[in-house]
Amino acid sequence: METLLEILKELHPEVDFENCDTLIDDNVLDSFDIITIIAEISSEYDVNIPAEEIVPENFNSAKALYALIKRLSDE
Amino acid sequence: MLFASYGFILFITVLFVVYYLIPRRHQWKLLLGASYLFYYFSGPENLLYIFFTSLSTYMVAVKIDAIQKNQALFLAANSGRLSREERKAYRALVKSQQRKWLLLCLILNFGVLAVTKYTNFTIANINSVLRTVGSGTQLSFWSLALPMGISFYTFQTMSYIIDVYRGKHPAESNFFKLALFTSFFPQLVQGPISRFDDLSKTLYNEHSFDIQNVNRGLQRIMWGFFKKVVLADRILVAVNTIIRNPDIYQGVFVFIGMLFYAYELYADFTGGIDITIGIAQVLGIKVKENFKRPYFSKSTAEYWRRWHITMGTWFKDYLFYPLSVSGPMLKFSKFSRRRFGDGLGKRIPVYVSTILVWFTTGLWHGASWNFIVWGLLNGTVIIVSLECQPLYDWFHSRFHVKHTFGFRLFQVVRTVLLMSAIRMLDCYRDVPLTFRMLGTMFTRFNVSTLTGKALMGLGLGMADYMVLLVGLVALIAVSLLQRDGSVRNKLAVKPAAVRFAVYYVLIISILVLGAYGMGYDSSQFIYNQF
Amino acid sequence: MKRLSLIILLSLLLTGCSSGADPVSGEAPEGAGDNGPAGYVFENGGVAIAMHGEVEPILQALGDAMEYFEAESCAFQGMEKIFTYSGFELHTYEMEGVDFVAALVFLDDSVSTKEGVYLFSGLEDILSAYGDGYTKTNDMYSYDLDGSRLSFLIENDEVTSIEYLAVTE
Amino acid sequence: MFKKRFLTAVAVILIMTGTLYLLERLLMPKHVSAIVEGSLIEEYYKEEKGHDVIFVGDCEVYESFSPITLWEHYGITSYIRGSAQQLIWQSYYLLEETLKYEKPEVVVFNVLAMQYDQPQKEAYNRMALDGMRMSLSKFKSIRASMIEDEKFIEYLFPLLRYHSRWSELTAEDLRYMFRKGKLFHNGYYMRVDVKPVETVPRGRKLADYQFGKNAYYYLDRMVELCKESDIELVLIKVPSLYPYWYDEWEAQMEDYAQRHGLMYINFLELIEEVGIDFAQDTYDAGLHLNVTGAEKMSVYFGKVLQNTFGLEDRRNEVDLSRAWQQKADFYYRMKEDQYRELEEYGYLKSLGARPPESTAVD
Repeated sequence: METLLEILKELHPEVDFENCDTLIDDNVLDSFDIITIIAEISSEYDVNIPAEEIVPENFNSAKALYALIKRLSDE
Repeated sequence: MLFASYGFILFITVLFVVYYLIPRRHQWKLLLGASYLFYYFSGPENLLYIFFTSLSTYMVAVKIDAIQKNQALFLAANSGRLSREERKAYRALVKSQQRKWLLLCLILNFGVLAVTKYTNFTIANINSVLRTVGSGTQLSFWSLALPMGISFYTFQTMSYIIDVYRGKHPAESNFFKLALFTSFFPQLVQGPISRFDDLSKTLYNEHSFDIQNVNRGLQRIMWGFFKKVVLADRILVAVNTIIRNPDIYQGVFVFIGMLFYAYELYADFTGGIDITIGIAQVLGIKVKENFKRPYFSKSTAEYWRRWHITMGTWFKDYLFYPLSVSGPMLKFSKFSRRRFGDGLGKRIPVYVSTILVWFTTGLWHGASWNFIVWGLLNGTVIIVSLECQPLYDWFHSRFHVKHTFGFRLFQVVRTVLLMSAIRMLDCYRDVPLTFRMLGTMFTRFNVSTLTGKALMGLGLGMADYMVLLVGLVALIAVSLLQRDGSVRNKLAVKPAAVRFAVYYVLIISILVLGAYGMGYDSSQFIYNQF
Repeated sequence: MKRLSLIILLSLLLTGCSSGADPVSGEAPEGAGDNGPAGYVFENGGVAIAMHGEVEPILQALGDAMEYFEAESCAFQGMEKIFTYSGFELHTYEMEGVDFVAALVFLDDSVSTKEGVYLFSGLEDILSAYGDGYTKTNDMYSYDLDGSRLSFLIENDEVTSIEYLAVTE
Repeated sequence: MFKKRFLTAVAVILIMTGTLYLLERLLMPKHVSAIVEGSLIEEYYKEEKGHDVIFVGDCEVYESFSPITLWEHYGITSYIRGSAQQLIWQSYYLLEETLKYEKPEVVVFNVLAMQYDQPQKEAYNRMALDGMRMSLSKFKSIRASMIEDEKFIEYLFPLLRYHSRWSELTAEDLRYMFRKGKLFHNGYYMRVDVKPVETVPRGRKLADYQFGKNAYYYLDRMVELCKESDIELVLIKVPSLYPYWYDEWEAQMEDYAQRHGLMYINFLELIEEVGIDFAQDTYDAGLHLNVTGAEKMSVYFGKVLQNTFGLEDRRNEVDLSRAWQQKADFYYRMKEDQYRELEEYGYLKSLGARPPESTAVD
């Protein structure tokens, strides 16, 4: 979780990622950010997030995103 | 059949009446019949194409679904016996089976689109290459008509099949329902490009007559006709005069033509979408919005989140993301970061995807270099503005204007002008001419040539300009009102007399001021052939 | 809206704005860009007369007509004018108050087409000058080119009528 | 509550249709000055019916015969149902419609229209059709007349056609919204000005002189219709020098008349007998006759009609005489007015004629 938050913070230092759960709905993250995040996750966690998982539910909060990473690495 | 035709108005009138008279469980079947009838009017041979797309997509979706169900059954039956690795391997096997089917479906349908839309473009390019190398042989063009709306319905059904593959929703088991999703006539002409999980929520339901809903739908239809018939078709005359005579109209007139075309395109396209969504609303069906006051955007990226929204999200979900997160791309990303460092190296892969997506978007708009260059320019503008971000940050740290009205206005005007300038590629005959003409805006910008007489020479009279001015004020006023909620909601709480007056004024203006009938060029919706 | 010039009207007949772009960029369609006369053109004493061309400058160049006749069509739907010069007749039509060339009719064999066909030439002269891309109505051989039609009438193996005609469509 | 809603709905519909009706009246061309020819067809409905002779055809008929003269010389009542470049099917359907109102003894058709086998021009279609009352004949005529891009519904609701005139409206449109004065004399369009014939262009050679199938089809139907109704049909060609009337056309008409046992008169061959003087009797150098020409034609043709078909002299019918006296008064008043206008301006300004100097060759 810490690594993930670091990745996110690096992109948008001004956002409170611990508590925000409308990252997509409020246009905090745009498509470029999402791609960058996915690339980072790929190198940090060795988990590839497929395109079908790029839905608001998975990217609206850091928690959700972390849950996604866990689920994918379990499978 | 075009929206702005007597035949179409008769068609929807009859449909509306019959729709609410028949038993409700048959309503969606009526829509299917009406959609095929509508399509029949556009050319009977076109029915074959849309039927093929519906059938192939239906069958593949059912197949993919069946494989999915088998997998679930197998896994459940062998729940204790398989190790985690074995399960994983089994899943991968199933996925690859499904992928084969998906690819088949995509290749078949995009193949039809490619052949009908791009064959002659390809031949023309081969021919010009042949000419350049001095070969005497020339390939002859195919006489293949582009089926109406094929770009739209192909994209719509392909989003469906991909979503089934991704497990977003199950396959539709009733072929006729899928056929309706493919051919739903109001959006066949120019979108929006709907998603199955969204449209199916209301498309097949039983709808009882709801006067509120019907009223609002009709209001929206009329507003759409007003924009299209009174404004867009009127200003089109002046636009055409300018762009068809590039030898005469240069410099300041290119600028005028650019503004007029921006007006025309907005009124025509959003008007058409209003008609589409309005028709659906009368039928009790909810179609996704396609525009969100695009000319109020402060940047190109924002503009493309607000203009032709369903197309933008389609490219994002089904091309940009898959491309960006694909194995090769992630590998390239790692390579790039090693090579160019953490800053630029991180962005380069995203830019590569962006350019590819915009190339495709341009190609989708039309089989010509004009559109390809247009798409690439859009991508370039977006990338350049991202690369300039540090510059902006520096500027804003020095000057605290970011939140002033003046600065935001500047951003909006800049974005609209930039988008409109790039849009001129729609208009001029070829790419070099477009750039030459845009160039004259800087080299021969002579305001003194812009006399009243010259404006009258564009094919519009004083009265026409007055109508366009009043129309512009109305468009801006409605957009401003929309910022805090639907204009029709606000209208609904007004007294009946006010509501009637709005209807009255709209109907009379459309009938009297509309640029339709003999003596007017019957112009098609601009997006019709895309 | 009524003040459209002829050029614009004609160009309106082309495709709509969006599809106006030529499929292949970098290659101008034939004849686009230059405003030279299109179709079959008649030349007399250095004056080129193209169908649908504006009449005023042509008349200036040709000088006074030998004879002049005008026919107001019923209910003011435009004046047809006929100017007779040595060897040919020039017919005009009117649009938005401007006269344009409607037809040019040969009167005798003192004039010829640019490609060298005279009245009383033979059919073979026509075919060698214009090829076999004609349409034949009875004994009239007509060639169409870019809004103009050139017709020859053959009677007793001789050309007895040569006409240039402005075609609208 | 229900009653209130119902009443509101009725009121809304009434206001809407009422506005549309008013707009349509306002926006339709009035044809009371300049292009008055557009008003020819509609004047018929205001007339007392029961004419002995009905003329149908194009400008050549409404400029070549004066019903007033026919009445004054022979006591023949007649009406001209003609309009500018009226095509043969338009003439046929006008005749079909006319026969629902009355049954004349003789119908006269001018054959110049045989040259057109296909619809020609929207403006002429409108002048021929807009004035007709709604009827099956009108619908059939519309269907036969429409050129490409014309829409049937735009004839049913002319507002759809003329809506763009809103920016060109004049006081005239308001003044004549509901009522127009009489402009014609039983379908005769009077012109007193003179423009002598100087030259007449020779006819250009045609590839095909054969009249079209469609034109013959309607001529056959006209013959049929008259036969069924027991009406004598007379074919004529009035003595206009242009458009050129070809010998090949003449031969076809002579042959047709003979085969069907019809009377056919080509007045081009009778110019001297009728007494037409093309230095005096035409207002546009030989295309159309003026009032002196039309009166000469009427005197001559009335005699033919009387002798051939034994049309009665009805001048002794008191009511009829009184009615025709009024018509004659109107006729002579207009003649005087036109001569006065001619004196004053040198040309008939109110009828849209061009001043003589503007037509000269430079």
